[in-house]
Amino acid sequence: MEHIIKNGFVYDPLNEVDGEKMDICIKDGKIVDSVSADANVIDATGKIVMPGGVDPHAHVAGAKVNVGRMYRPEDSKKDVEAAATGGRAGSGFSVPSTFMTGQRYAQMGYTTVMEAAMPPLLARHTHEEFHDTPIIDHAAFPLFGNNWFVMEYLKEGDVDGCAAYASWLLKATKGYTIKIVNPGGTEAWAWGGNVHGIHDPSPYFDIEAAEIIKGLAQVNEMLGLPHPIHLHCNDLGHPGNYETTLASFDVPKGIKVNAKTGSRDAVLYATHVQFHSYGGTSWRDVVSEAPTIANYVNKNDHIVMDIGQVTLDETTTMTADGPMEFDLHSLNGLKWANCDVELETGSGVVPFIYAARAPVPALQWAVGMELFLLTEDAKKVCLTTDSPNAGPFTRYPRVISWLMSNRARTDLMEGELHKWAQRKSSIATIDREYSFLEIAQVTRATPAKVLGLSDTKGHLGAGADADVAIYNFNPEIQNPSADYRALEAAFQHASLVLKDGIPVVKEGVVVNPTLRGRTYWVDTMLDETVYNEVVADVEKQFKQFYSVNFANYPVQDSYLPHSTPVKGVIQ
Amino acid sequence: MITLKPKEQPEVPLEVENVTPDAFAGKTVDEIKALPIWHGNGTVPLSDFFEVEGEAGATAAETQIIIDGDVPQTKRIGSGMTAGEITVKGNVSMYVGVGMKGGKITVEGNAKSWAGQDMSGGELTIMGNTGDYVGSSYRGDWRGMSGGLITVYGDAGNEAAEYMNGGKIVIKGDVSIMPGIHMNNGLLIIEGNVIARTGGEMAGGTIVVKGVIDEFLAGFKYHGVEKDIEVDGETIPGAFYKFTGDYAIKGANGTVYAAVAGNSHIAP
Amino acid sequence: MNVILNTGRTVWQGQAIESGKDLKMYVDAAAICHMNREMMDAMGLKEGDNIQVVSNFGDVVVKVVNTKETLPEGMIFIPMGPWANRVIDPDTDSTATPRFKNIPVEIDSTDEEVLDMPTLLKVYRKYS
Amino acid sequence: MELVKNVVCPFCGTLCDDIICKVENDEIVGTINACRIGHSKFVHAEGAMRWKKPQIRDENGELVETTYDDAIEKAAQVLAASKRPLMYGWSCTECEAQAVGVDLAEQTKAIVDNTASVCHGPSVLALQDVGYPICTFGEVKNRADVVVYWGCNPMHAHPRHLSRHVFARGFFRERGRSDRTLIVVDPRESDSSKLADIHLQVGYNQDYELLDAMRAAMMGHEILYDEVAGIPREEIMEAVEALKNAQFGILFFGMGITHSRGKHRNIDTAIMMVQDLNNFAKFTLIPMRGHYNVTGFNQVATWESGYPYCIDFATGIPRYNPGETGANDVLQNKETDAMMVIASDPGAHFPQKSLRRMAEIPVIAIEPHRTPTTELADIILPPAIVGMETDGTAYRMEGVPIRMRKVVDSDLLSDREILQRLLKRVMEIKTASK
Repeated sequence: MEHIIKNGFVYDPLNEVDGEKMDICIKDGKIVDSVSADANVIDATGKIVMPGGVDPHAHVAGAKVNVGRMYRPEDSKKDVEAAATGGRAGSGFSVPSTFMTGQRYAQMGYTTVMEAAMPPLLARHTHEEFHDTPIIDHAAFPLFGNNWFVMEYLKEGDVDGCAAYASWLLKATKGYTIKIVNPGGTEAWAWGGNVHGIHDPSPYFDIEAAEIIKGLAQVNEMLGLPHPIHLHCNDLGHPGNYETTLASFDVPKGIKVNAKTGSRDAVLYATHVQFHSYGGTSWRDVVSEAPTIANYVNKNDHIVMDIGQVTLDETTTMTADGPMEFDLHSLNGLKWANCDVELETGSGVVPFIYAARAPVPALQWAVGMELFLLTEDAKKVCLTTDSPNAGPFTRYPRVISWLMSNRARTDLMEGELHKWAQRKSSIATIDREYSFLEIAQVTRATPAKVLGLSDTKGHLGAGADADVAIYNFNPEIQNPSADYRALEAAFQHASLVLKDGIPVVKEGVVVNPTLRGRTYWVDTMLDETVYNEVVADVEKQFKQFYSVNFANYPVQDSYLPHSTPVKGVIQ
Repeated sequence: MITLKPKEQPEVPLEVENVTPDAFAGKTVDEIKALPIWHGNGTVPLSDFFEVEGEAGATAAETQIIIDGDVPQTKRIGSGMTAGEITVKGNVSMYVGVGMKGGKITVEGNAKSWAGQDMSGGELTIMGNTGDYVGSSYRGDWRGMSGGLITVYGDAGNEAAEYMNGGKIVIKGDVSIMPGIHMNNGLLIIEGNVIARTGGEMAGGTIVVKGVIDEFLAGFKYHGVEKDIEVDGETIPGAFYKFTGDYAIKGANGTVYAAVAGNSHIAP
Repeated sequence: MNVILNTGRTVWQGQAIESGKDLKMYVDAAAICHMNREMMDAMGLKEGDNIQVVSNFGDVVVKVVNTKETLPEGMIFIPMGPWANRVIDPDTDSTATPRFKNIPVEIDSTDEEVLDMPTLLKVYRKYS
Repeated sequence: MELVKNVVCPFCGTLCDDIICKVENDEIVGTINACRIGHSKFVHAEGAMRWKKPQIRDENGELVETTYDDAIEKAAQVLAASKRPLMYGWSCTECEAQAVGVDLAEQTKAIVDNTASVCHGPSVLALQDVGYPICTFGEVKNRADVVVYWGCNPMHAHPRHLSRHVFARGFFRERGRSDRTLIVVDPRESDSSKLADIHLQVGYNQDYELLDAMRAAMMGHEILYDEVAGIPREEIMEAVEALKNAQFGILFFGMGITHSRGKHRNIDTAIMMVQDLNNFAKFTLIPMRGHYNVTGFNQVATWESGYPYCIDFATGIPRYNPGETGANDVLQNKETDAMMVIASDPGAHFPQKSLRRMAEIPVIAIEPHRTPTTELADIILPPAIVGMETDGTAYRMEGVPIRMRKVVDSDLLSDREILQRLLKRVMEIKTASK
């Protein structure tokens, strides 16, 4: 099947296309240079054309996501949908059911989404949910930062062993990257504690966060993984944590990029940095340190970050940072779920109300905005809300409207937003507005590139997957700054979305809800001898300390009907 | 005034979110007859199960609805109504007055569970008995009834005023167990007896029990006898044991008054 | 005698349901009433005698066994199953879950037979 | 004889995955490691009646053997004609079949409910109100020094639970049992309480009262009465101290507390006690789920619809309210007019009032054996047994997903295949009638 998208304003940063009117040709699910005269013509006159959106960090599938759904019927009830034709019904505002998740991403023009935290023991659960999540391509990030094997190998300085273990675990869980959450802290939480800063050793294992981060960053490059280590720093959400954040950023600096796929420049991906950019010593004297963080990012090229922008909604927080969620529960008194996962990780879930009228959420909103607007190069920034932590992904269009419209921000600040936003941050003094090219950069190009997927994702050059989003907004006639509500509406419900060349959304309505996306995972092997030794050791430990048999642990291939292995180093 | 005369009622229940003054206001009788209601998993026009007569007002406030008979299989009467009046001359099923914001509902018979769930204003009066969860919150929500008045002349089941956040509930008969469970604010007056767990896990608000409490919780503190207590701007005559709690909950600040008469066994 | 009926799993009942609910094994494991020795003595019952259990919700005949898991005074225990469920309180208290435990019942010795599973189910009169 | 290893036991929520099946001539003739109950399921007993062909009742109430096509056609007609179908059970089958089931329920605008509504449904209601701090089994084995079983009798209901997680040696508990304090709360002197260091013999129906007193005491308040739930104040204080002094505590709880007076509120206050204990100790909990995949249904239904059980698709949008939309609610209130039962036995485990309604309406049973439910069924569709004759996913009681293994072959369709065919046929009927 051939398509030609004609006359749209194309924004494709990876190919340096900035709003030019040009045709996009599609054949057999791929972007091509030209098509025959028989191609189906899609008229995009007066509309914006972008590659399909890429979300590098969201919580959309797996154990804790489902706890978020299960234990919040009151959240499910307030946002419900009947089935699209041929599709399925669903519910959930902050944590939508799987069908709704895939459909709503597609409606916004997103075609690739990463599940940011997968407990290895529960990996099968994540893949089962992917199976029921329509349209979007996806991958999951297994958690490494509090894993007993990782801590033991790194404590002993056995980076090769750790690398072999990592390559086994990525295969066993069908995972995509090395995810690190509050390194050492979640293990401490298994005894009810936490660690603070990067030099506070974890109990028993006696290893510092800095050692874990550094060791895993080395492992990551030894294995030639497509994505750098994906780091959720220690001390999330604590006033004064920006120092820990900066110290963490410095740890992998100097390690050389060795990606076997894609073309990333970073050795560190820092996630939801908004939650890690606070000064002060308590919630009374807290201030934004976003300018300091942005300044660091401006000056260093080994790092790419996503923001975790607060959207000022009632939402559901969920993270593998177990101790942080207990702190949050102690703070707001709302229902607390937790799951400690043997030898590996933990998690917590707590509802949170980011009320615009309340001081702290207002400041958090401002911190996120400062990070977006003070980081000079959009190539270092990804747009996220750490969905659903700082707000549900369905608010991305609103975040886009805040980025493109100083007016939108001012209207909010002069309206109901608590004055802490202005008093404790510099946001009111910033008048930068993102261009459409920069929006395409932070929602497409940067995430695709840093994920190592930019061969086929995040751009509209020949060879890319034909994932295309067309929006009803005419940059020649309409001004996004002045008309920010129309902008938000346009990005909420795309005019047309193609996934692998197949129309999945037309005028905001999902038309192909049974389509299923690829599951990316990393298949890598460094040294077979070391690998076999390590696996034998792991099997021995399993018998004694795990509660499932070694043979029943790895995720079977049948869980990935659209399995897409990304090969790393194979020897 | 609009009169809905029940025709033969089905076994599989009806759901009538449309039977409110808000939905009827400004409509002709024919338009009201055609309003869709749920019968099981399909919709039918209201007139399939009700004879419709009379005239609706121009606004909700000017609209009065009379359901002239028993509708024990009809759910969600008066759902979310903001003004006007509904009178039911018989029994109703679940969720009468759910999410009610204003106006008045009177049920002359009994009402099943979840009467007045999530109510924020208006008046709901049940002349007979009601089931469980009168004036409660929806599953999982820690924010329940926030305003308005519910009066039950008969008995109520379990969990009256569950997660109540404001407003007032008066139950003139007996209740089963756990009245005021997780209550945060508001006033619950029980004129009859309670079996057990009055105010379990209450963090705030006030419960007054004029009858006998069979068993009381050990997580409360006893403060002696108070006479002619004043709650919510009104004085309730008589002598009451005063308890505060439930101290199972951190920072709890709830009050339970239990009539001295008949309750000496729960005073330590 | 007025007593409190408790119900629940036993390993024998579990074994029987997985072996086959049409087997005598099931009757032996679930159509029985566990009692403390004192209660049996007070009622003049010996192991293997039949008793009728009557509640506000139904009645059933089960066989007496002397329990190895001592019950609180005034309590009897019938393993979960269609016999116990003849007499438990069906009220869900608007929570979806019936009251399976702690039901006030009256028990008496009886000459009536314990019904096997298919015969017991015939009382619902779907098929005679 | 062949030995098949690493088999997962399809009986209880402990989901032991270390079973070895002895197979001869494509038949399981013995097991190693399985408990008495699991063993019974694997090997079948002599004389147990298994449906080998679909059955339909004739006008005399006699079962007549028929084909899958015929039985599925009749079942599809019943479901398509119903104004409020109920699809109940789901807990003894795999997640992939459950997923087809939720789809079928949605397409037929049915109510779909699983056996949680007669076991740990109250725990679900409680966790929805106050939260759910849990851990996986390995955490218990490796770390727990205080283990509480409240209202459950694992020696009978989950026979290998204690040996696998409490008596076993763990990383930080090298001596196993002797490194742990075992507390059992039960009105009976159960076979589990006999193993305990502390047995709190709570008065029946008084769990909430005891927990309320324990929580207040934990917060530093005086307990109002000298004795609560039959237990003296001093004994309660001792128990509270034992909990507060744990390094890693775990509360397992079962039907003794979900089925007694107050139901979900007993769990609610127990959960909050565990949460508050985390201000003193590390403390978590795990519900003692019964059927091997009761948890799986709650997971599948939640990710597909947003709700774990008691889901009402009547209006085309998922709605949820146990107490209104539970199987026993809609049977007893005579709301449902047709019922499909799968992977469970309500005939054995529902109260008589619910069974009386089942006797009034058409009942379809997808069930391998002769059971009380099939006695009440009009159409019987026999499936292959998951975990023995077909594979699929199941979730352990604390949410760990495990792949059930196929050990031997069967000529019968799997639950998944039966449901897929039913779904296809129902959709054809619905489309034709539009």
